[in-house]
Amino acid sequence: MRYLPHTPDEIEQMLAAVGKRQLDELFAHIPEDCRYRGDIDLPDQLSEWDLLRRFQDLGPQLSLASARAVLVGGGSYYHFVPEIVRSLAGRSEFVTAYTPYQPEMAQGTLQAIFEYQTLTARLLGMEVANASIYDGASALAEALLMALRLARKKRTVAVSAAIHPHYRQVVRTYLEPGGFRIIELPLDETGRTDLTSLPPPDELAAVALQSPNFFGVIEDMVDAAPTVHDAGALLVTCFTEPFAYGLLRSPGSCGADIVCGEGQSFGIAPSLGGAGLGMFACRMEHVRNMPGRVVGETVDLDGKRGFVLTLSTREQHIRREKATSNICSNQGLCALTAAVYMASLGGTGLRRLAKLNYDKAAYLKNGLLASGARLLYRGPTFNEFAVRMPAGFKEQRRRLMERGIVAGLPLDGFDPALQDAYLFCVTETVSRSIIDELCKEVQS
Amino acid sequence: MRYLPHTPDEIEQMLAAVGKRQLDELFAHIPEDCRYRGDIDLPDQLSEWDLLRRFQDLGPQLSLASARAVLVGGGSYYHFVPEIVRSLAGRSEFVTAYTPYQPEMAQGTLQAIFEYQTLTARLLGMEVANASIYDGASALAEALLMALRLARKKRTVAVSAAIHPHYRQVVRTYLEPGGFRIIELPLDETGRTDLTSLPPPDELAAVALQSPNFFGVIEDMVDAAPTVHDAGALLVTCFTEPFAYGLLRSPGSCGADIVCGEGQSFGIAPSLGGAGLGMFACRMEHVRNMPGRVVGETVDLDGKRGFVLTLSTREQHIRREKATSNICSNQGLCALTAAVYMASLGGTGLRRLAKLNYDKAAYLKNGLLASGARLLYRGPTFNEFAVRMPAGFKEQRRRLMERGIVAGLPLDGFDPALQDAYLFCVTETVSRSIIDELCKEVQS
Amino acid sequence: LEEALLWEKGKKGRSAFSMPQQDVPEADLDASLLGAAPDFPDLGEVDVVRHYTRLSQWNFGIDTGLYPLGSCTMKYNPKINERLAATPGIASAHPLLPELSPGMLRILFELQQFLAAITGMDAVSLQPAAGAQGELTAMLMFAAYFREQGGQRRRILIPDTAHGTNPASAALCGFKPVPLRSGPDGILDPATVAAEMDEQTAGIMLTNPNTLGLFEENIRAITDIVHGAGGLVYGDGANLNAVMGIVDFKRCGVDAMHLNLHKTFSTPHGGGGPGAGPVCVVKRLEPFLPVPRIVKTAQGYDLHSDAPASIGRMHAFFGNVSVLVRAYGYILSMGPQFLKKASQLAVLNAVYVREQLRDTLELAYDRPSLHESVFSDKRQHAFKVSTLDMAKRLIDHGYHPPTVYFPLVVPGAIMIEPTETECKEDLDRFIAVFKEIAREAETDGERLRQAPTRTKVRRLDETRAARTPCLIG
Amino acid sequence: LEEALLWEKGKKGRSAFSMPQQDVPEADLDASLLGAAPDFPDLGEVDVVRHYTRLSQWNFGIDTGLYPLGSCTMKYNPKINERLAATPGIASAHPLLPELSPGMLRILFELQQFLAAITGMDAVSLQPAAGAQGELTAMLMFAAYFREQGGQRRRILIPDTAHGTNPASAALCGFKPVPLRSGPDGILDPATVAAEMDEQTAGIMLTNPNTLGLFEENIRAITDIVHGAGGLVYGDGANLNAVMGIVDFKRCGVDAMHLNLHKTFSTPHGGGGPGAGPVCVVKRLEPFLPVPRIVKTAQGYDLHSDAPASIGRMHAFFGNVSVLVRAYGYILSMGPQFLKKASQLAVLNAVYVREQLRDTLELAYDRPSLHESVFSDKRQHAFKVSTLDMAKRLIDHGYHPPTVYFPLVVPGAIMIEPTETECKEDLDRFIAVFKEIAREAETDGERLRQAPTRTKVRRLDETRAARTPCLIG
Repeated sequence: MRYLPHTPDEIEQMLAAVGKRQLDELFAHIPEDCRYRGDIDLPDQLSEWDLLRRFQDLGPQLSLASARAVLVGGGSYYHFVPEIVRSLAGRSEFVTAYTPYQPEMAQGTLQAIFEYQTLTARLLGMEVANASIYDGASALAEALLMALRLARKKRTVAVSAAIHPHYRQVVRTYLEPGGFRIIELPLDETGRTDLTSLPPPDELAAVALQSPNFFGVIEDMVDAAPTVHDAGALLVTCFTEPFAYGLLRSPGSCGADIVCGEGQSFGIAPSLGGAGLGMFACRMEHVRNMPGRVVGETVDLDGKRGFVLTLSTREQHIRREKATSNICSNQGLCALTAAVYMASLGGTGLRRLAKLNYDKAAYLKNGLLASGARLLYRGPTFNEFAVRMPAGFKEQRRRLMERGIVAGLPLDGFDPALQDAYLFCVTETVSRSIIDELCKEVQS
Repeated sequence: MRYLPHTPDEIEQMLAAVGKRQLDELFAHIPEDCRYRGDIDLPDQLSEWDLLRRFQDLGPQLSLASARAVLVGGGSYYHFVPEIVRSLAGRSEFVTAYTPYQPEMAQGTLQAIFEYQTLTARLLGMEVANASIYDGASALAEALLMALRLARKKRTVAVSAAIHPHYRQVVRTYLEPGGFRIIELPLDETGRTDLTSLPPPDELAAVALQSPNFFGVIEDMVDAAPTVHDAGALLVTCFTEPFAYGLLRSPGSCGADIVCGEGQSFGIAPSLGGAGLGMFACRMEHVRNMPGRVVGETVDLDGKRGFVLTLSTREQHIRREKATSNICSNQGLCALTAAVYMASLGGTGLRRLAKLNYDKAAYLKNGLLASGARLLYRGPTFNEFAVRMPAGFKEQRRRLMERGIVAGLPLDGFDPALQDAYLFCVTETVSRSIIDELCKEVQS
Repeated sequence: LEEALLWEKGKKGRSAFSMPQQDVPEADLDASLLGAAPDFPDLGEVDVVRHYTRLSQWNFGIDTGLYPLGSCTMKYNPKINERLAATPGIASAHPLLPELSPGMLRILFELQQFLAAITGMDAVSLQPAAGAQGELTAMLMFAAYFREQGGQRRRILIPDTAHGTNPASAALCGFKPVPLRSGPDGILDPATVAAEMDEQTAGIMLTNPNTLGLFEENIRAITDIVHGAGGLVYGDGANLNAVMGIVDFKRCGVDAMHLNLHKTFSTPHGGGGPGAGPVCVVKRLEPFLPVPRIVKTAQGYDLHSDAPASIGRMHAFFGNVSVLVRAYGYILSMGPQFLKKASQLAVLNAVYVREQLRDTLELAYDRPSLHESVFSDKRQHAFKVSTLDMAKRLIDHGYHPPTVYFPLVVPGAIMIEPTETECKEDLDRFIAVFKEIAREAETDGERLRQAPTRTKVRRLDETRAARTPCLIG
Repeated sequence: LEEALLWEKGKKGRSAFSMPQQDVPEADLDASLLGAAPDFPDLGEVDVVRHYTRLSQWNFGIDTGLYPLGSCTMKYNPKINERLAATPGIASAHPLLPELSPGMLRILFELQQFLAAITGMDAVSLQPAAGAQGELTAMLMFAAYFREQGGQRRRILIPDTAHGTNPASAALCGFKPVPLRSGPDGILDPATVAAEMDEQTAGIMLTNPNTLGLFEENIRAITDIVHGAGGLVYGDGANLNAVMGIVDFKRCGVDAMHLNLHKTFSTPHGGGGPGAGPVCVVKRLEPFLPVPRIVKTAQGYDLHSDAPASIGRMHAFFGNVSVLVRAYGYILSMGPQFLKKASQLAVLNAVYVREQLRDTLELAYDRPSLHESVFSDKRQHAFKVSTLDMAKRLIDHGYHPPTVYFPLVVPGAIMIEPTETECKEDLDRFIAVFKEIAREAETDGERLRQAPTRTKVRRLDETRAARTPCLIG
């Protein structure tokens, strides 16, 4: 076996050196009634070539690879990824390193993550960002737990009904055993969250909004922040499409206290929704309550700049059950990938590409409205929007699918009331001709 | 343009620093009548994404990618390439380096090539190998030129008719302007070269054989060497399939003086026949007449082992027109790839894999003979052999092609007398079930 | 050589991105929504390539050399699995369109089966994105189980040899961790468990093999005690690499356990992640597993969310699928035979190193150990040389240091886990170097205290980093 | 850190290769044919990965930093082209089954057209595998042309500023090189050509821009002289990167020229190859181009070998196709506009460096230069510091040295070609470092003579390597 370097001779020599005759003897102290009986019930070993073939045989089933355009987002987005992102983030020194516990041997990872934190904070308009956590959903759950820690005795959080349904489910999973109360805030007719009836200030720890929200609508965070703060709560905002902040006001500049979300759009393949990237940022005053790893700048014995994991007093091996959270890793390689991607775009590039997403989505939205679709909500949107489609669209969608165009995500799976409603997403990967083809089909 | 880092401001600053106002002024001294008129007639710039799409659109035309098995060799072979070969040889420090003129900055390339030379010499049973030259064909031409240099006044070489026809063409191209005489040696009924009527010793500089030859037949080099030497000539042997020497006696051990051939089989993609790898080895006494680069071991100021390009007195920048050849590069990355591949196999692995090639080819050969095919030559073969196929095979081959099996190479394109003759190649990539399917079709 | 920070480079207007054509008209946006362009540096493609190429050169990975971090299982990460994960059909699968990627569900379903077979457990969820989230998932299931049983239990037992995240994970689910001392032989005494286990106690979190590399030989007695009091047993599977095909966790009495695919199943650590921490449970806990579950149907594979007892969703989608795919590839490459062999050789390597170093370093517990062994710096105290000094000196010799100062039960701990992918020569060289360092400690301690000297930076001031945090540039 | 040679590692019986199943019966082989198994070391996958990973770390590439090797055009190699060349349909194309890969012939045909458009020439062959083979191809065509003309010519003129391989390539075709001295201004005087050109002379081999980075401004007069005597003009296109879209070589009077795709068209140099050296010719030389030629037909693309005047075949198949594909991708990425821009900026960068260093180093020829400039160490002689010392000292600063001691017409030459892909900051830093080195030369020459000190090895004994060659281990 090519991964196991031991020759039979060597095994014998090593066994002799440790005073054993057989490999089994190494396990002699394991009680009989704990033992595995028989062989593991697994398929036989495959050669590298048979393994490749097995994946190729799955190929025909893996049809999205050959789609001409996928106009679906909903938390996982198709964006162009420059080849340099793949090749740089794939360098084996990055890929095969462990958590940088020995900083002298890991300045590459550490500087890259420090840069990731900085770019993330700048993007979100926040003072500090962590080294990333699992995904957008757990980031939101951790953000609310953090807000509850900061608010000490308050035990209620209010969560917009327009936050991605899966994220709300994860929040419920994380918060329920602690006995916290979760209130769901309804939407107004524009598709924005209605903040007119928040619970009383002595109960409410935080209000969570998503912008652009699940229906693509951009929340009015400038208005929301004072309302939430007046209600004695922290404003937690999340996102599934970080590209939006290439164009829109950053949550930080609107007054958000904690900002988190999913960073998959930044150079990471959808891969059925994982591995993703939980981006997480907050204000400096709250940094010691922030969950997750963080990298800081320091100096070495000669006064030379260097980077280390820091603020680990928050972490598990020191405070154990009093830790800010149980997270003791980050999505390191995904964070690095996002950093390379952000660096490749630059500020100018990100703005242009975000605007192009916006323009293309607007073009489709106009086209669909002209073809008989109706907006589900009339609030402003970025690169996603929800519409009720005319009768017959189901069949049209099937036909488009046959031509390699995946035309929107049906929303009735999320809410039976949303029959005929579809969530469309248009990124830079969708050309005008595809959009025209789609609209023409709808008009037919 | 992402490859051009200059901003308009910087261009202005730099122009100012060199006393110009516009880029055009940098070319003011170029005479008008040498100037390019108008814009270059090329397609407009493509974005990274359009470029990818253009290659994908070529995809449907590039059908070999999806073949189930290609039973064709003839100088370009399909072998399994471990993923580590791709990923290691693809490391950008290897890929983007220049010729190692500054050895202190290129010990990686230099050690790898030194190791390549060593493995090559060991494989071929020779005393010394160079750092590689263009391909198998030009390697043979250079080998014959080298033999002519060594033989001084002799001006004739004899070349087996069973050497790859393209190689013989390249030899002709290289030797003709020098006025050298090329004699073609016929084959006997076993498919081996007939050496019974060589030209007189005072004319003959070298005899060139290929083994296994173009028809797959293994030459009897043990017998050939004394015959050639008795004729006062050097024995030059070449190959298109280096795998053969994992199993067969090496040319060096049979008495060859110069050995060369194509190393594509060692981890290099066919890519329509290039880039390939001209492997080249000789006896130490002739090393100063050997063409091409060579890396040697030496020591640094502290006596530490290191590697440099050496014997450059043979090269062009010193001897100019008296150089051993005009070659001043090697197929560096291909040689490195081959070295990684050989290292991955090891001696034990190469032997086993070569044997498997042999066994599979024998299995097909037996199957075809049982199905009505007749051998073109009855000499022993390695992983290729030529047969005359029964009537109707043309149509059977078409049907197999539709099922993704490319069944042999028609030989009538090389020689109209070889109507109905096909050259089959079976490597480890062809499974028994494919061979059975092929034979069944032929029997049908 | 130095490399500036990203924003110390670049020039406004450069770009490393190939901007697609503006093939649609520009659309207006309400000015009140418009933000300033992000304050990112603009870099050319060459800038970006060189920046990260240089950064990578300051990193040490498995591909660079021996990385004997105890409890981290730094084994070789096969390159072929990187290629499999990049398969277009896998990389492009959309999580809300699984019907367009049925092959993906098949991979996940089969991987669940594989992990169940390897551990001996009955059912598996792949959602947890890391070991710590796997622990959390299991603890959430314990809480849900007792909720359903009608009697919420508040205490949970955690030995001092457990992994560091165990208490935090338990606390998140409302459990109060009750620390248990391991015995003088480094393993847990059933009597200690019996003394604390009661009807208010949810159960125990056991790392087995534990973080001393020792098998908890009394596990059957312990799990009987816990089960006898109506409790549940959680097994931290971080050290599974020692016992594949050797220990059956269900037979041991474990009710739920998490695995670290990035340890045992060789997916790369990526400088801190992404990992994957699937949870395996016995039948009676299956109803509590996260949703959606992947089920096999007559037509193929489907998602199933109708599970009223489920703790709910742990991940926005299906977990770190790109990691799961690599583990799937690894398991298929190894097959049952070589997985077991891997465990045997991992233990052989660890025991070999232990025996070769036992005269050099103080062995914390002198009894049969498995995949790792724990030493201390006790013998070096006389020379004012600490574990940290020896660790840093290893760096100068081109080795990544072992895990140090963990587990906490061993003062100045040095925890060495070579894994099975290291060959004897390399271990012998490492052992020789460690012996040399120990000699150096006696004769030239200052040299160790100044180490490392061959790295880009010398020892870094971690106190300063924590006292006056500078977290963004 | 050291890394042993391959055969100093490993252990018989290890393997890094996944051996396919023996699914057919073993076949006998005549014992007289059977050889011993090759004496290769047996290594595991980890061994191989670490070996080459470490080796790679001792290499400097374009991705590592500035590589201003004059006459080598070390520009950035776009990563996307690596991916294009690895496209399965391209990598798996079989050279004897082109009918199964018609897309490949289309790529090659279009690339020929692109190269013709860029140079202004009429027809192209892509077969030559390197620049030197391109030269050889052109010289073979010259020989064939004169053979057909009925009068073989034996002499060929080669200026001292030509590339080093020119004389060897000519000699291989039976031509006797006649060296021409360039004028005091670094370019060729038409009178020098007229004095040597006659009816026995096949023509001239001209590198333009020449190896001093100067445009041969008298080229029209020179080519007229050569053509007037019935000769042909060969242009070495190694320096095309300076003049794309600026110079039309056919208008200059060039009859045949080769290009270096690995220079101008940015395919990676791979530590010495593979490169590609296509040949472009004017109409009247087209019949002599190598076969097979790729032709466009009504149905698509086809191969054409029926060309009686052709010199024959230069390559077993179609040349270094995997390199050609990358160049094709590069040209399409750049388009006409940015190819020209690349030349303009390449010249701007070179001229900028020249002007900033003119007070530091002795400029060999003070006249308008293009993509590279040549200095000498004349001013440093006083301090016993040579070109080599300064070059080696640059290494300590993380730069690859320029080309040194070439061209031969300039003693102690230092030939700097930054290329267009370097940005101003990086050039400024390089300039500052070079100035510092020049100061150091005055005050601390020994430091330069000891350089480099930060590399894996110090200066190597090249004499010993050549005197007692050790070429295999």
